[in-house]
Amino acid sequence: MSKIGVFICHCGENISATVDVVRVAEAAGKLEGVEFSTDYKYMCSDPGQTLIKQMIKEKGLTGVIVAACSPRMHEPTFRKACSSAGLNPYMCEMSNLREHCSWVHDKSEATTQKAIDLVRTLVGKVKYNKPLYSIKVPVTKTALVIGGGIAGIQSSLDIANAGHQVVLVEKDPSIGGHMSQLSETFPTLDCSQCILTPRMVEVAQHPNIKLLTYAELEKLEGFIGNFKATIRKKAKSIDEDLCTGCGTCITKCPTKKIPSEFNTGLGKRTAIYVPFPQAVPNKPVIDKENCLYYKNGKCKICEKVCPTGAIRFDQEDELVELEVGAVVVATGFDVMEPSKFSEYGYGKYKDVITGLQFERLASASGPTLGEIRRPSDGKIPEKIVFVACAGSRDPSKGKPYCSKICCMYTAKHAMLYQHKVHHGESTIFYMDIRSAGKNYEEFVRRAIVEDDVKYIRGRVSKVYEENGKLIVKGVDTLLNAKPVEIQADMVVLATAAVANSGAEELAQKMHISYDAYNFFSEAHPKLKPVETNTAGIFLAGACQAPKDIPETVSQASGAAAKVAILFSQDELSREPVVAVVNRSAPPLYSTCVGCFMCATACPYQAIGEELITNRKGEVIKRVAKVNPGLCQGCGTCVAFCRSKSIDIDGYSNEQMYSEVMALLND
Amino acid sequence: MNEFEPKIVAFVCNWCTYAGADLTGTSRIKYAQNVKIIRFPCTGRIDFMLLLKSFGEGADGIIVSGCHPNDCHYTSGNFHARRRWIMFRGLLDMLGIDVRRIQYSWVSAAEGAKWADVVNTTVTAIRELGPYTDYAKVAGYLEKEANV
Amino acid sequence: MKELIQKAASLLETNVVQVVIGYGKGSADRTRAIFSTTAADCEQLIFDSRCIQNLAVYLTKAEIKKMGKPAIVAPLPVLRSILQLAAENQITDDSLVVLGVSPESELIEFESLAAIETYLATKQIAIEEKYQTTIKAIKAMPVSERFAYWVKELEPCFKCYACRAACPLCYCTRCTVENNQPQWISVASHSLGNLEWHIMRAMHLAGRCTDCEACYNACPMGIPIYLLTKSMLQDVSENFGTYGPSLHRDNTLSSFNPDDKESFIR
Amino acid sequence: MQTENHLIRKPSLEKLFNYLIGNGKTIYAPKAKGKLVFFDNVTDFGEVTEDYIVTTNSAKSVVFPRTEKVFSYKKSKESTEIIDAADNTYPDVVLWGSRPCDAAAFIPLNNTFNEDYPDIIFNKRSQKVLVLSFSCSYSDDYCFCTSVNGGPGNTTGSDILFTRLSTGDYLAEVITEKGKLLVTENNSLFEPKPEESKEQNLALIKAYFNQEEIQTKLQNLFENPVWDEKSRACLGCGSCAYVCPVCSCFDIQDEAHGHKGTRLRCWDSCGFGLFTLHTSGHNPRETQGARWRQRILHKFLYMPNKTKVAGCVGCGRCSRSCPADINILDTVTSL
Amino acid sequence: MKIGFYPGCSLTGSSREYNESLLAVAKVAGIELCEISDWNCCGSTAAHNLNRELSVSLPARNLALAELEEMDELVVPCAACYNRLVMTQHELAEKPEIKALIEGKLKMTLRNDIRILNVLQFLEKHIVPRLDELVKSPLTYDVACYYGCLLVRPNQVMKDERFEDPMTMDLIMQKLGANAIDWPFKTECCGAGFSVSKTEIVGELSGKIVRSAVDRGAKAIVVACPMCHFNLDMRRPVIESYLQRKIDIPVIYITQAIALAMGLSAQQAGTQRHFVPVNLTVNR
Repeated sequence: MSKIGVFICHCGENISATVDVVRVAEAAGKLEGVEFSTDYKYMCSDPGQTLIKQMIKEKGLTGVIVAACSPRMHEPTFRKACSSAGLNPYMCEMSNLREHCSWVHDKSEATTQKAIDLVRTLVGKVKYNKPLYSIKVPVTKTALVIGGGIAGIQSSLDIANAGHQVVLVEKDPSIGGHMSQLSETFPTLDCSQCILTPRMVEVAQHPNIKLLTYAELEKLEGFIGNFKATIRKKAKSIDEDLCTGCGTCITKCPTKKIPSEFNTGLGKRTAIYVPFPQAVPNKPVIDKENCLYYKNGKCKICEKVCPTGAIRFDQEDELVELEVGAVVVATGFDVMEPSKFSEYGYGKYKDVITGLQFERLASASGPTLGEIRRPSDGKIPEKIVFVACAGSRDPSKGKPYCSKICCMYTAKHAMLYQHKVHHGESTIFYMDIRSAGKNYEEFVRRAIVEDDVKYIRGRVSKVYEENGKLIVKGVDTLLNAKPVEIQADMVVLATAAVANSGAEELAQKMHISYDAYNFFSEAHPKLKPVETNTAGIFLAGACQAPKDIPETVSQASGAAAKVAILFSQDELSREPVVAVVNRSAPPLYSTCVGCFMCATACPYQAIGEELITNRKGEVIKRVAKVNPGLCQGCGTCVAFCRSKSIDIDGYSNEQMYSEVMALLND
Repeated sequence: MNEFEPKIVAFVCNWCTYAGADLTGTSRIKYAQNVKIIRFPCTGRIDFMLLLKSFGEGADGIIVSGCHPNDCHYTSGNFHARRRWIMFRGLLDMLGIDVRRIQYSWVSAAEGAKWADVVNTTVTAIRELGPYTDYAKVAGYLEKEANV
Repeated sequence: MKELIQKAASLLETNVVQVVIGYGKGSADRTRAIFSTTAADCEQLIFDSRCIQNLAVYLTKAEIKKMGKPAIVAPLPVLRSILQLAAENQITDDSLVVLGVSPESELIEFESLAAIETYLATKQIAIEEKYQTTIKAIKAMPVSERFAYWVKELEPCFKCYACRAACPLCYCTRCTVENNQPQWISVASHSLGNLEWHIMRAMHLAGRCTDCEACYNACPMGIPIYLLTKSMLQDVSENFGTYGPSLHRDNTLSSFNPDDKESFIR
Repeated sequence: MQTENHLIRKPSLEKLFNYLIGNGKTIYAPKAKGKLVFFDNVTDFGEVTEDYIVTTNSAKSVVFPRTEKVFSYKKSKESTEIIDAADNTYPDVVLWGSRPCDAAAFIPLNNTFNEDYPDIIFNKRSQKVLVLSFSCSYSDDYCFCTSVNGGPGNTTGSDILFTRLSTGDYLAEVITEKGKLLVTENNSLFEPKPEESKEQNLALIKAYFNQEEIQTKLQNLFENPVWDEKSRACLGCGSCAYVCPVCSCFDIQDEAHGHKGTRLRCWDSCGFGLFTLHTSGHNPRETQGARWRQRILHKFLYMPNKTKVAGCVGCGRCSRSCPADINILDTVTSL
Repeated sequence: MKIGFYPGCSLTGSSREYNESLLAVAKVAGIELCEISDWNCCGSTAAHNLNRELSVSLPARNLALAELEEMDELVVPCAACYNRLVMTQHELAEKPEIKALIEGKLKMTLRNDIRILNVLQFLEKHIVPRLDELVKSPLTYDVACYYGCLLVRPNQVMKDERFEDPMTMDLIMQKLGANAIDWPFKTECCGAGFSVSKTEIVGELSGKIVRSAVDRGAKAIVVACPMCHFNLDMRRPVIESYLQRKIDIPVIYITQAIALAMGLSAQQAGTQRHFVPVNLTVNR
């Protein structure tokens, strides 16, 4: 017979303001199997937890129900409290009186009655709870870091410096990411590449880091501590061991007019190429789509000129399987393709460019070697208009969210321009200036006051060309809201930061969740900002939401710390919520009849077979068997099993059945 | 006479809809009290027999809700569930068990408002359909069939 | 017929199999399952239109399995059941010899289970029009009336479980209905217990049933339970396309297609 | 009491039926559904069929329903309240159109339910049942009542036995006081006994064996290959037991709904594999052969040993209903 | 399928040529447009600023009439009428309480499922797919397609991806053989709201539109709204006085352009009714 203790929390007034907690406690006390019930102001507080522990000991409770907030919030707290009082933690459950009752209903009899119903329902379940013991699984102390931008670089270095192995996977031929494309960084205006490239080199040389560039995640299976990742190493058509990175092949390649991705199309590259001079690794790859040999079977000049004979035209993609214990996702972001805003003329007028393109124009390593020259004719623009929020904060055509970095980089762009073209004029159309951050507001002020950047509060409606000038039509909402027209030589759109185009697919491969904009979702917006809902997978950088560099680096180090914590243990305790095939029920030691449809239904290949033998060693039965290490506890097999031979601990047939019964019978 | 208050059981998955309903709470969006949630790890875990039992024990309506396709925490539990419900619904329909009384939905952890809407529209719909007397009569065999 | 008897006898004589499951003469004008263990026994084998019992049910019975490797006389419905049993890991190529009987009562020998699948590919399960009409008519009833119809149809059921016993695919050693922790389905044969039992039975056959009608033939009370499985069979083909037992296709309910279509989930 | 014989004309039968209905009786009578005939609750004489050898289901459910409420309960933390079902609300039942074998089955059934202690519910129901049987003019290959001390015109267990005469009218043998009361209440419908003899209007049913001989034989047949052989095709369902007019095994089930619930007794069958399964996993009747043996021994050895009356009335229902064509007569005669 | 037709006041008055050319094009294509009998004012301009209930009731009655006549689609050539009808349909669908109120007032019920098409949608659906066979004498000059404000707004209802820079007319004109120039004034305001009260504003706003079209080499401006046409064509003197220059670029309806391309006469296309003479033989 159960002796359940029911503890009703007021949650300050969060629950007690709409639910008559005293009556709920009274009603709970009358339920069969309930030994003790009470209400208390804050169950999660120290005295609240002490009360539970005390009652477990005093009343000999066999189960505990805390009716308070969502179990997603405090279930671990109360289970731990029970455990410390000697009660198996899985005998403790939480009834969600706050999120599912008091916060969604007004104060009324029906609300209190619902609270009583919810508690009774859970009493029905807890009667059938049984002690469970966490499952120990070994930890593979290698981390997989996906994405070699600043986030991935920082995470990799931190994990590697903690003494653990790292495999860093980057889809492009070089690590570096967006940060390597930037000219200077706000608010210090220090050169982006100057601070980044040493880190890139460190990655390449670190004994604990294995770098796989031009590679992508193909598949991720397994679970925390025991993932199996399959990486597709795209064919580089180069034998990396032989290649010395001398660059002869690049010089001789006849296909020279491919728009350079690194230079956002403002520069050109060859078919065999390194994306930029400081690339890591500094060894070329052949772009098969543009290579003459791959296109029409003739050329092979690079092969002829290569002094080490490193060209491999027959190289194929290679799939590498890795055992890893944790994954850091640092796949970064993309800028919105502004062609959706045809009224801004992007794509139509060469001199309408994105902010990222401007970075390349301003960069010393860029196509203009750092001189601001407009793409159409190479002239130095006398007047530039910057359009902030091009796609951000725009629910009708773009993204409803704020991209967070544009205010700052636009100020930086204008400032860089003013520094380089002293007689130039720069105008910024903006909605609000968001410069929250250390030294950020001062930076913007400097742009306005010292560099004479003109800020116009208003949006741009149209950009069009007339007589060789770009006419920017907009409105100045501060000056009696008059339409303004500015004749500019170049327009820079601060396009929204968006999730990568493959983000959704990648999330599905890893079974992590993502938001409406395809940014990956953190496990908790405040308290678990680097974790995902899948244990062992962490987030770093702008793949989670738009971020600037300092924030990205902090999160990357945070993710690395999480990995290091995970790797500090040899074994992990896993929630024992796993499926089990019965092995005692008659007839013949299990009711399983071995149809193995559970195995086809299992998303984790966690179901194998077991041969039951008699004393003579003869096989008398072939039944399903769940591997508790692989099972993730979804319970699909349980609902599928016709003979009810599989059950799942924590959500067993008896528990769920009893919950339904208790809910509907008062 | 008191207005009919439908009894509605919601079978929801832990990762999406339960979390979505938590968000409804944190967003303080109001909905009707008639729906009570039972938490499952995944829609794949929800046994059709539990739905049947609910009607047998006097439920007037049922909500079954989980992660959107492709968003399942366990990758495919909801796909299995969807097939199961397609078949189950067809069978119930054949048997004259009122399929309008079971509302299936996908509510993600981010769709707090949708959860409130699902609850409210279901409560309204069931209120319009009235108490499930057809099933209750069958379930109340003891009064009727004592002399088989 | 002679061919079948000879083949069966030779299989026993050469000890390829130890028992031949076939049809023999039964009470009055009925036929019944007979289990021949000697060549002489095989003389009693018959096959005609009265042989409607689905013999595949015996392939999973412990008492029959003990007799050794079987050969089984298999007209179309039995062949389908055999294939489904194979798909469910209950039998393998080595575990039996199939003596197929064509609709023209001719012996067909099968090299393997795969050969049965090839043969059956040309003999798709089709719901007869009269049943389609009945199902349509039932579905056209107002929902309350339809429910009342079924409650009345199922009322005579006294839960002898002959439907389950006669079904080759109900080979569980402990049925859900015999599980009392929890008691999923009332043991009692009152309206609710009957309804729940038949819903569960139909659901457990969803995507598996091969439409042999053994359940209906076995029912002493003559309840048209096949209408449920036939209706579900239609649902399977309408919703998921291909239907019928197969060795290489996963079972309907233990598999899925991310693009499965439905109209009722919001 | 001394049997009284009367003549009742065909149209008067309907009047008698309507009289019973008019007096609030619940009538169970043979009713056709498709090709099958069932005992069912009938309120209109037109629904009653005469075209049957025996019905598919037996008549035992009038005293031993397939689901019987024993009591219901309500409990709280402090107390449990039992509401006993064995009250006097059982209906006055008239079993109309039972065959002599059906009526005879009430004797062994009664023996079982009163063997060691009287079953209140069974007895209360029995007291309220009036059995109006009709003799058999036809039989089929499955009938063998004459082998088990019965016959097509046997009066055992009936209150009145009607035998159809060549004229289409009926001989009414009034066997019990209950029957006599009905005749008294409907005096006008009953005429003096007819000339025509009963026997010439009865079906001829061959006696295949002698029940007492079988009883003796079975004492030494516990270990015998015949059980496995004859039950090989058995599918392990319960249809034989459920259509049997004598089988009386039941299972006690509690149906709980929160703090309320009902205790039911439900039919069970020795044919089910799990019937004798122990919690330990051991099953004393492991095989279908052992189950079939139990069924035969129980009916033809254990019951007559204990109560002098066999557990089989030779109606042949089990054989007719068996989906695998296991024939009880076939087994018994092969011993 | 029955295609209904709601002309509205403009098409029976100031822009008869729009009406004529549309019907002529439909006739060539073998499409019957059934005018709603007893249609009433759409309530444009005045009603929705003054009386909300009236502004919904007026179009709702027209929709109800169309439903009574069992029309599946309803073609509304005037952009202002179209806007009112579509907005009403949207409002009725979103707000059941308003629908109930209006139904009560009108003593009519509404299924509210009729598909309302503006001229561009009508052309795209019924004419464009068949242009290849219907175009007999392709147009060979440069044109500027002017959309104005109402055809693409409000975006929440219209759901056009490119409401700031629409392309529908441009694509149709290209199919007719003409070259639709790239110009920035497609959706600029023509000043219709002040067409009567403050014509000098029309002079400035429409002037800039016309000037841009001419300066970019267009030989005609193509429109699909009677108000646009009214301002660009009839208000040409005011425009010219604002621009201080004589401008003779004609303004034609898209339906007229199609009619001409189909080989219909200027008479049939109604181009003789314009204030600015239409003389479109000049090649590019």
